[in-house]
Amino acid sequence: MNRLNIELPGLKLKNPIMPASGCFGFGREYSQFYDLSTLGAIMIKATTVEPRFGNPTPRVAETTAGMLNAIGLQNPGLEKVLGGELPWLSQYDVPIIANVAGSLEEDYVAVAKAISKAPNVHALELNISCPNVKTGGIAFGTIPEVAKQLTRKVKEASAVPVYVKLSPNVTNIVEMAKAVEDGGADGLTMINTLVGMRLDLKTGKPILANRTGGLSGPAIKPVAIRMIYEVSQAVSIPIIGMGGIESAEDVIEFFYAGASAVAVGTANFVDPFVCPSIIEELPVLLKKLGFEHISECQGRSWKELGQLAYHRA
Amino acid sequence: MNRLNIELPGLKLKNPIMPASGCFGFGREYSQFYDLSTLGAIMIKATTVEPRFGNPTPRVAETTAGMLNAIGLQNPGLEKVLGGELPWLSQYDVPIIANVAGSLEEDYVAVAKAISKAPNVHALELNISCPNVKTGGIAFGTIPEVAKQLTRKVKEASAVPVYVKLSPNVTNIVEMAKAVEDGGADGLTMINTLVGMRLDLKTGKPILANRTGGLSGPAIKPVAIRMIYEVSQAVSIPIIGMGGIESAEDVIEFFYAGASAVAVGTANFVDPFVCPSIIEELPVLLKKLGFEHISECQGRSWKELGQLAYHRA
Amino acid sequence: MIQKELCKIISQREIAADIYELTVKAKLVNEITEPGQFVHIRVSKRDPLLRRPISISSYDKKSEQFTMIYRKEGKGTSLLAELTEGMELDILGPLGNGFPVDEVTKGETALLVGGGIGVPPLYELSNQLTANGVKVIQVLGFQTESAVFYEQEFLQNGETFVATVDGSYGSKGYVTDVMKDLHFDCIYTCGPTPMLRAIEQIFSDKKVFLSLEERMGCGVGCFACVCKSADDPTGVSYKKVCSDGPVFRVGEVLI
Amino acid sequence: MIQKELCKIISQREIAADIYELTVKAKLVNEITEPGQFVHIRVSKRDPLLRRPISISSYDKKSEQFTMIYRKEGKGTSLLAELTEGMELDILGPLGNGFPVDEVTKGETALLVGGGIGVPPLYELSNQLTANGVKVIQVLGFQTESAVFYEQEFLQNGETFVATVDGSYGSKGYVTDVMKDLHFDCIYTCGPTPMLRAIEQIFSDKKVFLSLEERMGCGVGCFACVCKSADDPTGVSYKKVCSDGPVFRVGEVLI
Ligand SMILES: Cc1cc2nc3c(=O)[nH]c(=O)nc-3n(C[C@H](O)[C@H](O)[C@H](O)COP(=O)(O)OP(=O)(O)OC[C@H]3O[C@@H](n4cnc5c(N)ncnc54)[C@H](O)[C@@H]3O)c2cc1C
Ligand SMILES: Cc1cc2nc3c(=O)[nH]c(=O)nc-3n(C[C@H](O)[C@H](O)[C@H](O)COP(=O)(O)OP(=O)(O)OC[C@H]3O[C@@H](n4cnc5c(N)ncnc54)[C@H](O)[C@@H]3O)c2cc1C
Ligand SMILES: Cc1cc2nc3c(=O)[nH]c(=O)nc-3n(C[C@H](O)[C@H](O)[C@H](O)COP(=O)(O)O)c2cc1C
Ligand SMILES: Cc1cc2nc3c(=O)[nH]c(=O)nc-3n(C[C@H](O)[C@H](O)[C@H](O)COP(=O)(O)O)c2cc1C
Ligand code: FES
Ligand code: FES
Repeated sequence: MNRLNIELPGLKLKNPIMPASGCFGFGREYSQFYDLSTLGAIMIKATTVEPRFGNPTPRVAETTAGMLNAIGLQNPGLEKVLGGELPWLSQYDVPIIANVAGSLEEDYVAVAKAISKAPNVHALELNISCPNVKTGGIAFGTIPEVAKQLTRKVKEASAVPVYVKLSPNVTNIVEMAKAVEDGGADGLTMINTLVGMRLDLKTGKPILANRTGGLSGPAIKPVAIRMIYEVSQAVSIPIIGMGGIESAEDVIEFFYAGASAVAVGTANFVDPFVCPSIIEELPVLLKKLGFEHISECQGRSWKELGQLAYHRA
Repeated sequence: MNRLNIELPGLKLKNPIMPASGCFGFGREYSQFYDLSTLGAIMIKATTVEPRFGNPTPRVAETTAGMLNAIGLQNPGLEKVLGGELPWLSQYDVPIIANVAGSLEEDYVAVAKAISKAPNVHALELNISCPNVKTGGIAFGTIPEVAKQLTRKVKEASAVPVYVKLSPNVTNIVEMAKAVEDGGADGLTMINTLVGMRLDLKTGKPILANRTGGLSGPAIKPVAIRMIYEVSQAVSIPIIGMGGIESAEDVIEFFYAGASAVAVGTANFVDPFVCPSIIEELPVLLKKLGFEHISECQGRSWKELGQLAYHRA
Repeated sequence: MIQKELCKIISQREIAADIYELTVKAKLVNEITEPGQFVHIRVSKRDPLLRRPISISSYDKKSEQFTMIYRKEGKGTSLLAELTEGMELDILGPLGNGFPVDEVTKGETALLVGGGIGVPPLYELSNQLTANGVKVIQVLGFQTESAVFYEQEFLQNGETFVATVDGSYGSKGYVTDVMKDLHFDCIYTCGPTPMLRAIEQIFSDKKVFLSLEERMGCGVGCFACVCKSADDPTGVSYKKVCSDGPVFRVGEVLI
Repeated sequence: MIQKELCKIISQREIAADIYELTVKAKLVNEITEPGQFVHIRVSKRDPLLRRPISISSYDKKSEQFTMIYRKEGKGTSLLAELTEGMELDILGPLGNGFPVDEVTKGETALLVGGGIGVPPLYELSNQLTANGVKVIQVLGFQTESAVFYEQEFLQNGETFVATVDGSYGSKGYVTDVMKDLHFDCIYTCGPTPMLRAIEQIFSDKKVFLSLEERMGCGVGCFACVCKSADDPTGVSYKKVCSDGPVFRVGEVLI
């Protein structure tokens, strides 16, 4: 019995588990560990029109049950991603979700237009929420009207469905979600990192050269769950959930909250085998909990019995 | 040598360590463990005009390196606090910071007016950031103009300096801080809890009866540090910092970020002796780091050498 | 006075499926006033963050030792189960009130009703009542045979009925099924809330003391564990399970 | 191939003040290709969250063991220091490249320069060069006498100079003070960045291999640990310390 297959706009997934953008590069490193075709999908590192070096180092700092990063969207640029990374990935039977970033609307549009035509790119993830770049990002991710406008433009340019990645650093996440849904988003991915900082006990200065960074890992899971719970009730497009997922139990919790698939970020750094491990454990856990299929978990935290795909006795 | 004494508007503190509001009741329980006069100050549980029962239970849920609470401002009401709790506390040589809450502007004003006249109340903490009450709170804590207006009204009513407690659940914390500074706040306290949620693996439902709750503990420390770092550079009133403090090292990090005193919340639940322990360890750590006085740490993360109270060689 | 103490583990053993009996050396036993009080245990430096409430199942002031019985359940109790003799444990306690032993006197009969991990705190109570010359009858409910523990220990103090939900041991069904036919002057009970509610309903005319469970924060005063006073169901009166309880007289609080 | 393996601890001992030598049994030694590679250690289930990079200081494929030497520093290494023989450790490795042993040949002289916890990876290098018939001269810098370790071990392979910053042992000062008077064909060095920078400046005309440190995330590909290619200082070319390094030829990257 396949308890894990899921269909989402543009995506036919063997299972709903994928590495989160920026936590898996373009897959090459992790292909040393296991067959990438095991994965539901791969969210590749953000791509911008031009190559970017990103921020100075140190770029990571550990915090309690989490980590801060300020990579700054380092990537080889659109041309190399199209010419090198995506063709390399096409040897695997796994849909790619391409994370699209930029500073100006036209950058986003240019990347979206080109990258969405790559044969193995089945969807875009519009990154309007990177906390580590000084220009562009912030307004796109925090002002509903601006986010909506950008979504519309990218949607027009894209040959595949567009998922918009929401920032948790906002007063009203529901408002942002509705705005991008209005803008034509086919789905949402959430959450990106919370802005945080750590200071060095000896020098008093920030550990990250960029000073602030994005907080990820188990520490932020309760915030992610809350936001997905709120947003999934307010929109009618699916959500790919992320933020601190480490285990099959966590995956179920995200589905209960309202996610229809999930991505695993920081946990890859701790255990490079975390994604295949979860994919293996999930059916066992589902069975133990009495579910025939993972979709039965979706939205269980707020759905009335009648709305549920399946009722347990 | 006293390395810890600090003066803030309305407050002459033996040391800058105080229990955070809601994590220490009105001090009675903790007086079983140690002499409350050891503390720099006490931030008492939120007081409202009328007694409140608060939310249904369960009201707490644990998360990785943190906890969610949805107490819902349970308190015996202004009359009992004035007649019972504050007089009881007056046996201790410790200034009280009274946390003031409400649903309407006039509630806040009424509590502020009355409670600020109690002889041992040396300052107010205006709670515009409780995530666990459905009415009032939210707008006061997230719309700058509304927060400013409320601050002004409370400031007019209060016989002692007013510190405003900021919510981290906003897009732009600096804007909120500046607004309440404009409104006449004498200081800021930050951060209150992040809104979060946890779901039960078996039922799929939220563990908290209130569904969402406020996330506190070590998990949120990087967010607190970042916000204090940003706000302390933008305002000229002092900040009492909080969010995940457990140790003397954490206290120094908050001072580096820009805090001028700190409060300890969740850590009291883990170790009821945490405040006196920190007070004991802090001078030793300061000496080890080469500081004569804790004030020398303040703002070190962003101050130029010339701005620092003290330069190390 | 509540103490925070690093207590040395004297012994730990599994006495039924996932049920552990843990004995520690602790000066804080000298502060215990009644059977049914509990302690708050820090099982880890950081993960899990919060302490875990566990009842004192028996204690001995002479040897300064006390025993707890717990079910390995989630993260905290699983870590606890890994500890072995000689290790140290950070314990806060004793907390709360306990069962009022003086409510039954010599010659009277007390009915002690425990469900699952509600059974442990009744053991010290049973010992003390017996020592006071009170006749004890004990009804212990478990899920299934493998979960049954301490039957022999209770039997030494008096008649003991065991019920299992699946009927694999003792009588099949709930403790309330067994209780109906018994005669007694007072009930002391601890167990899952549905069981307590059933007992409250059926025996509301009797003298009943219930020990409650609620999710806790601090164990002393954070308002996490409150319940409503029964005489003010829509009002603001409350009791804290951790310090006013965990034991309440029937009708004192809403459960 | 990089392996993730639960490795049994063979021995752990403190060999200088806060300096520990840890030997584990690990199949992954069979994947080691050069001295100077490192491993990524998970010291705890949850706190700290991230792995810790530690160099392989020596290994033996026959017995499938390797040794690490580390300084007890912060949270991670403090937890590591608590482990004892027989316990298991989650290790990812071998990671990165190592020192190119073939860059000096029989009869030539290699200068190995280590600072503090930069000393360990040089030990296996010293052994392998010596086995190849290369003459090794070794300069080891430490803060103070109590921090000195492995002097005897290095002495067995060749001339060894020790310098301490406070002059409490060996010559007073920095390794660069000692290096000036020596003759050699190639430098291999590992230590604090200021030391590496000084060596790079003074010996820019020589063949020099530097082993760098950078804060790491994954240890394979998250872009946490990059440095700029020296030939493109304002551009986007980069090297990853974890996989392209940690060893670089002088002038290859900006340090
Ligand atoms: C006054 C009191 C006395 C108790 N005495 C005993 C005893 O003698 N033996 C025993 O086995 N159990 C007892 N319990 C229940 C015990 O506290 C929980 O089983 C335990 O906390 C579960 O922790 P965990 O980490 O294994 O589970 P998790 O599910 O991982 O715990 C997560 C969180 O929920 C809380 N929690 C989970 N279950 C309960 C519960 N039933 N009541 C209160 N909080 C809970 C935990 O404390 C923790 O904060 C008692 C509870 C209370 C309130
Ligand atoms: C390739 C490589 C090889 C190394 N080999 C050794 C060795 O053989 N022996 C040894 O003692 N040390 C070595 N180090 C340094 C060692 O990794 C750090 O001392 C250790 O991570 C400190 O962890 P902590 O938890 O004790 O300190 P904390 O300060 O608590 O660590 C906090 C965080 O900072 C990181 N960090 C702290 N110091 C360093 C550092 N110097 N370099 C990189 N990250 C750091 C930690 O990994 C962690 O993420 C090596 C570092 C690298 C990059
Ligand atoms: C090192 C690192 C790099 C990241 N880079 C990106 C990125 O390029 N684009 C993006 O949309 N999100 C990026 N993220 C955010 C993650 O995709 C994810 O949203 C976040 O880390 C929360 O998930 P986690 O807690 O499982 O890590 C990055 C996260 C980390 C830790
Ligand atoms: C159980 C609990 C109750 C709280 N009640 C209040 C309150 O009444 N008023 C208030 O301003 N903050 C309240 N807070 C927030 C704390 O004062 C503090 O801002 C927050 O917990 C972050 O600090 P910490 O991580 O050290 O706990 C409460 C926090 C907790 C955990
Ligand atoms: S647990 Fe905090 S008041 Fe009872
Ligand atoms: S540590 Fe992640 S790329 Fe090097």
